[in-house]
Amino acid sequence: MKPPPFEYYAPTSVEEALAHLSEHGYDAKALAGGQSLIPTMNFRLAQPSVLVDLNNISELFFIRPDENGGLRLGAMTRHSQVERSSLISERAPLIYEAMPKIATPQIRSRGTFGGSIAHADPSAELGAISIALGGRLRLQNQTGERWVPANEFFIGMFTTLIEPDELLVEASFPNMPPRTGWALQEVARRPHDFALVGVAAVVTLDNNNLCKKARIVFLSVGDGPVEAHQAAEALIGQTLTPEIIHAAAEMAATADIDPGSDIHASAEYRRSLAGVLTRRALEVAFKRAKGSSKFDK
Amino acid sequence: MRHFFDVSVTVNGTRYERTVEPRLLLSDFLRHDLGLTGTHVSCEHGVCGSCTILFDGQPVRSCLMLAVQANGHEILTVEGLGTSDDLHPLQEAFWEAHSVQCGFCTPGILMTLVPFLEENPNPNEEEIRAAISGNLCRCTGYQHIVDGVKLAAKKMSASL
Amino acid sequence: MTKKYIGKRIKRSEDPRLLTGEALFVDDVEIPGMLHAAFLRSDYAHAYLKSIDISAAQALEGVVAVFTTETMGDDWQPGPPLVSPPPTVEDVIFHSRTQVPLVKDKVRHVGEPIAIVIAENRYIAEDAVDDIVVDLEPLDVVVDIEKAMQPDAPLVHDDLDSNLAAHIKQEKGDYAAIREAADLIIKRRIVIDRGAAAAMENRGVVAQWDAKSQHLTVWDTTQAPIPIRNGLAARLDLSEHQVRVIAPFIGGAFGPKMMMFYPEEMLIPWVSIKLDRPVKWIEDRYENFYATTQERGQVHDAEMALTYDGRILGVSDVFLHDSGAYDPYGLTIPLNTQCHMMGPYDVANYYSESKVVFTNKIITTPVRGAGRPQGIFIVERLLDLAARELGIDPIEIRMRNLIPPDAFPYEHKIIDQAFAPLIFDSGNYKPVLEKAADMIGYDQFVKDEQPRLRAEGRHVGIGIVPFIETTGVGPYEEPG
Amino acid sequence: MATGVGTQGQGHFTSFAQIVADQLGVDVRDVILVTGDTSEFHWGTGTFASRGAVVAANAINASAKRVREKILALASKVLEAPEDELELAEGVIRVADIPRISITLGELAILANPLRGAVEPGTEPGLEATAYFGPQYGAIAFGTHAMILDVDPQTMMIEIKRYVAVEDCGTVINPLILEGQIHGGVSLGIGNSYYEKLVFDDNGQLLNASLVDYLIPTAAEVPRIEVGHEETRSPLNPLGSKGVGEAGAIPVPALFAQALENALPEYDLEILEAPLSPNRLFELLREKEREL
Repeated sequence: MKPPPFEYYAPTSVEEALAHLSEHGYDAKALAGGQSLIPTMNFRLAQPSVLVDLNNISELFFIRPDENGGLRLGAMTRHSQVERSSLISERAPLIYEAMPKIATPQIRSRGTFGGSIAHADPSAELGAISIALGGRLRLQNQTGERWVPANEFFIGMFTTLIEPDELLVEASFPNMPPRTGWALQEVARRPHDFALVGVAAVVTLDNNNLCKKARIVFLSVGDGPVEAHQAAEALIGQTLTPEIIHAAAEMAATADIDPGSDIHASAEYRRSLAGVLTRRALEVAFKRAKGSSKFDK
Repeated sequence: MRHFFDVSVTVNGTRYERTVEPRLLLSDFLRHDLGLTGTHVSCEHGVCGSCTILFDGQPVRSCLMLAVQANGHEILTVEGLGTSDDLHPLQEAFWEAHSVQCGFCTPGILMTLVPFLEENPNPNEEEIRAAISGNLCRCTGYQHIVDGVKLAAKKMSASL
Repeated sequence: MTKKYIGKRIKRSEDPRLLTGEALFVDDVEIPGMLHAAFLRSDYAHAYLKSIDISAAQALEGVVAVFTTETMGDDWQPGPPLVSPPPTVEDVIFHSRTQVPLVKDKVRHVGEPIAIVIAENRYIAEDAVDDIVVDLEPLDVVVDIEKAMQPDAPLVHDDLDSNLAAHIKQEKGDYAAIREAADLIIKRRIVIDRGAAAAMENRGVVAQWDAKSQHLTVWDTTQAPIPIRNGLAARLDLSEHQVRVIAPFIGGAFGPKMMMFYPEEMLIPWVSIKLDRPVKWIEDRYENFYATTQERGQVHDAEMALTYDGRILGVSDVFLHDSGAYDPYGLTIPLNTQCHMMGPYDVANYYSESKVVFTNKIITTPVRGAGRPQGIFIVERLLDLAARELGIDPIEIRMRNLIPPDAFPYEHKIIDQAFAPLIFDSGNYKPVLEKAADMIGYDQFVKDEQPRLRAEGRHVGIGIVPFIETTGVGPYEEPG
Repeated sequence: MATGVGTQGQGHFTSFAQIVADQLGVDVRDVILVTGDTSEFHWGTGTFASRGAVVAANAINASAKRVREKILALASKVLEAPEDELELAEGVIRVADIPRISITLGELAILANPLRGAVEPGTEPGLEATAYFGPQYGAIAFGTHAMILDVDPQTMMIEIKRYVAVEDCGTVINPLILEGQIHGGVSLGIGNSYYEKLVFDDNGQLLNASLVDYLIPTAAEVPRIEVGHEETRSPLNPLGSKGVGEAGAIPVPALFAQALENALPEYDLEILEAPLSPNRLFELLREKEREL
């Protein structure tokens, strides 16, 4: 289990990194934390001929507040920084809550926020959460940059909108409106395993406790993060009674997703879990939205 | 065609300069190029935790890093923690609590716990179990390891 | 003798070295000029080997040698059987088919080694493995042990009439007769699946041949250094004094490191002599899943005959045991299963029939438990179902059947894994069962806690299982 | 001390040393064991079937006893006192009633050196002995394990809340090491009950050949294990010991099945397989729901 040979570059700026990517195109792979790429190379399942190591690019490591009460994270920010950040716990508690569920402490020391998103593993929490929070992602190449909403970023299994000459450099998350609640529910065999099913839910209530906005995003039930649009729509304008929540959860599990089977869980079991977890996530999110004074103005 | 890189790295306080192929894993570099065989290798896909070292003070899987990435950085391995004549308090506690059976996973567990105990000097059982949940042990069932960590926490806070 | 130490909680003398990384494990052995090995392993479970082209691998910079069955010449021989069949039981069928160093004509499981590459380092050796071109003609595959026994199943070993590797019957009393007299028969099909030992340290071998002194030193992650030395000496045509086998600190074993000879265990010393260079092979985790032995796969048709008051009259069981592609370890596992299927109970009538089956899977040999968990699973499951049927408390039905303390030594009239009679030497079972029930707070849990938690919507359950372990088995013949 | 068995974490360096230290009256840390090196010992099979504490330990006990006999015989001559008046403790042989008449084991060992004319017909040089032990048949250990678990029938997730293991493996040499053996065995047993299954497809391909997909229990899954002891000596060997190496793993799948059925009485489940994954539990519960 030793990686095959490759050419190696360790640029110290984004500009330099983009030059290497542009030169080598599809032959090159950007090396972020390496916690998914290196094992894949050790198994020789991935054999990139060029590695562009981003770990020396200091401009990609940051967690910053933005002026609108939101957040900006540099793509190379390590999970271990995120999980210890008070700014994250304050402005993006859903991300904060998810961190201990992401792999193991040692992986989190090295793994990066942007790396996880760009890798686009359908079982990864951060992709689903980025969509649930309405995040945006900044992609850069030698000629310029573009901002992509997280819900448009993922296009398939391990596949995103990132072009071979592009780099994901930053993620940004908007301010969470008042009366917003959040939850992440997962079932995993062991705490740090990829979840059999996971779901992130974010709901916002109006002053009459009616649901104004809802977003429900699954992991591990498709080729990427899967948004439960119909279930979310069914909540709008409703009082979130147990019956309404239950119905929405059922809709999410039956109409919004089409999970697959693997050695750990059949499609039927995944569907069942999706229903249970959506219900639980919505209950928690609803309770938090009602009770949250923290974000009230 | 193989190309090579010069690497200068400080391990356990000693500076080493070597020339490496970029694909050389940090775990292999430590074990075979530097002869620091206390860091063990078991899965090489980042699950078992045997190869855990401290990289600039952070616990990392050395099998998921390239040696070339260590250039200019500081590493601590189990050899830098204590010697059999002068054990680190955590090693002492592991000895007393019978936290070791075959001892293969032990160095990785120790290196995971050193920064953990610095951050959480008085952890409870659940926190300890979460802290080592990225380290597989096939011999102990973990209980005596957890006991060792509790004992170490007690010893270390008493010595402050 | 004063008992100053025996029975005391003495901390371990070996720990300081293990805690500091000073202890020597096989992969820590470094010898100047040492070469490294990697294997080309089959991607197919069952296939004819048509041809191998090693030219590109040989041409790779840093590659020293590539060996195949063909290049091994007369040195290619199947491994010796580790344990022979029991001589004392009548009508035993046993077809000994032992593993081979490298595939000759036919691949029999995924991961079986086809070629060995020796290179400057493991990285290059793995590159060269990728450069070997091998032509395999896939065959129908035998995976499921029940299907393996069907008349039209493909054959793992073409020279046999079926995939039956072994067949052994053991009997005590007269189960068929007592079955007629029983108040209750519990009959079920019970399946136990395969698992891995997965010691944290994978296997490894380092061999150093010293041509001047005509002496071979081998560091091996083995549980059995002396038999390995003897076997190597025999195979390599050396005297036992010319071979030194060292099993240094071993990073967990749990059974599979007792298996011998693994192909690699024979090949690495052979290559070291051939090339007159030290050679190291360290199994990686991926290989560990494909090349290190596994255990537990069995399918049982089991039944228990009881009286209305829950007394076991007899146990009968016919089971298939998955041997994998070869059967070097003989009948050890199925014999252990047979010896544990009556548990700690006073069972007068017993019928057990075991069929060992070849499949296109990795070889099975004992993994911690070694057939025992299967036996206990059978008897305890049947007893639980009987208790439910009869409305008897799970502890009570067990108490009624335990071998009483005055019955020891208690002879079962069957043989154990060492072919010695299965005799329970001593025991006082009731206090142990009572202590366990007491420590877990059985009565209190069932009376108070469980109803309270159930009322809260929680689903909590309690279990209690007594068991025996046959240990310290007796005189063993050396293999080979 | 040299033995033919190998060692893989069972603590032989210590438990075997305890036996020798007691026989020879020396500090346990002064007893150095060599295992697994064929240049040090020539006969033996290996470490398996829980043989260490039974077969090897009794061979070691027997050889230490013979060395003790040699020590006392030679010391009796040197100290000019009958053997039954000698005491052996802390590495020194003393005449019981006259403690100042003594000799250290080291000094005595030098006197046993054949180069110094210590050898008389019928005696052997040195203070060493080799012994072998082969029991006629195996010793049968006994135990009972108990568990309480909590299952969520909506997600099929199971948590073991309490675990008790009571063992009777005859004479206990080192309870600390014994407990460690049980903990480790139970941990594997939990794997065999709920986590660890090698999955092969119809082509004989292993579908979970990595530690990502083959699930070994971590510290978060293995509960605290409360260990109790009873002691019924084995009559088959002088130490009275029985093995315990595999014990921990043996009852767990059966125990797990019983506790799980007990937790879900409304389903009237029959668990007839091990391991049982949550996916399989889901299927079993669905089947029962359809039946009901």
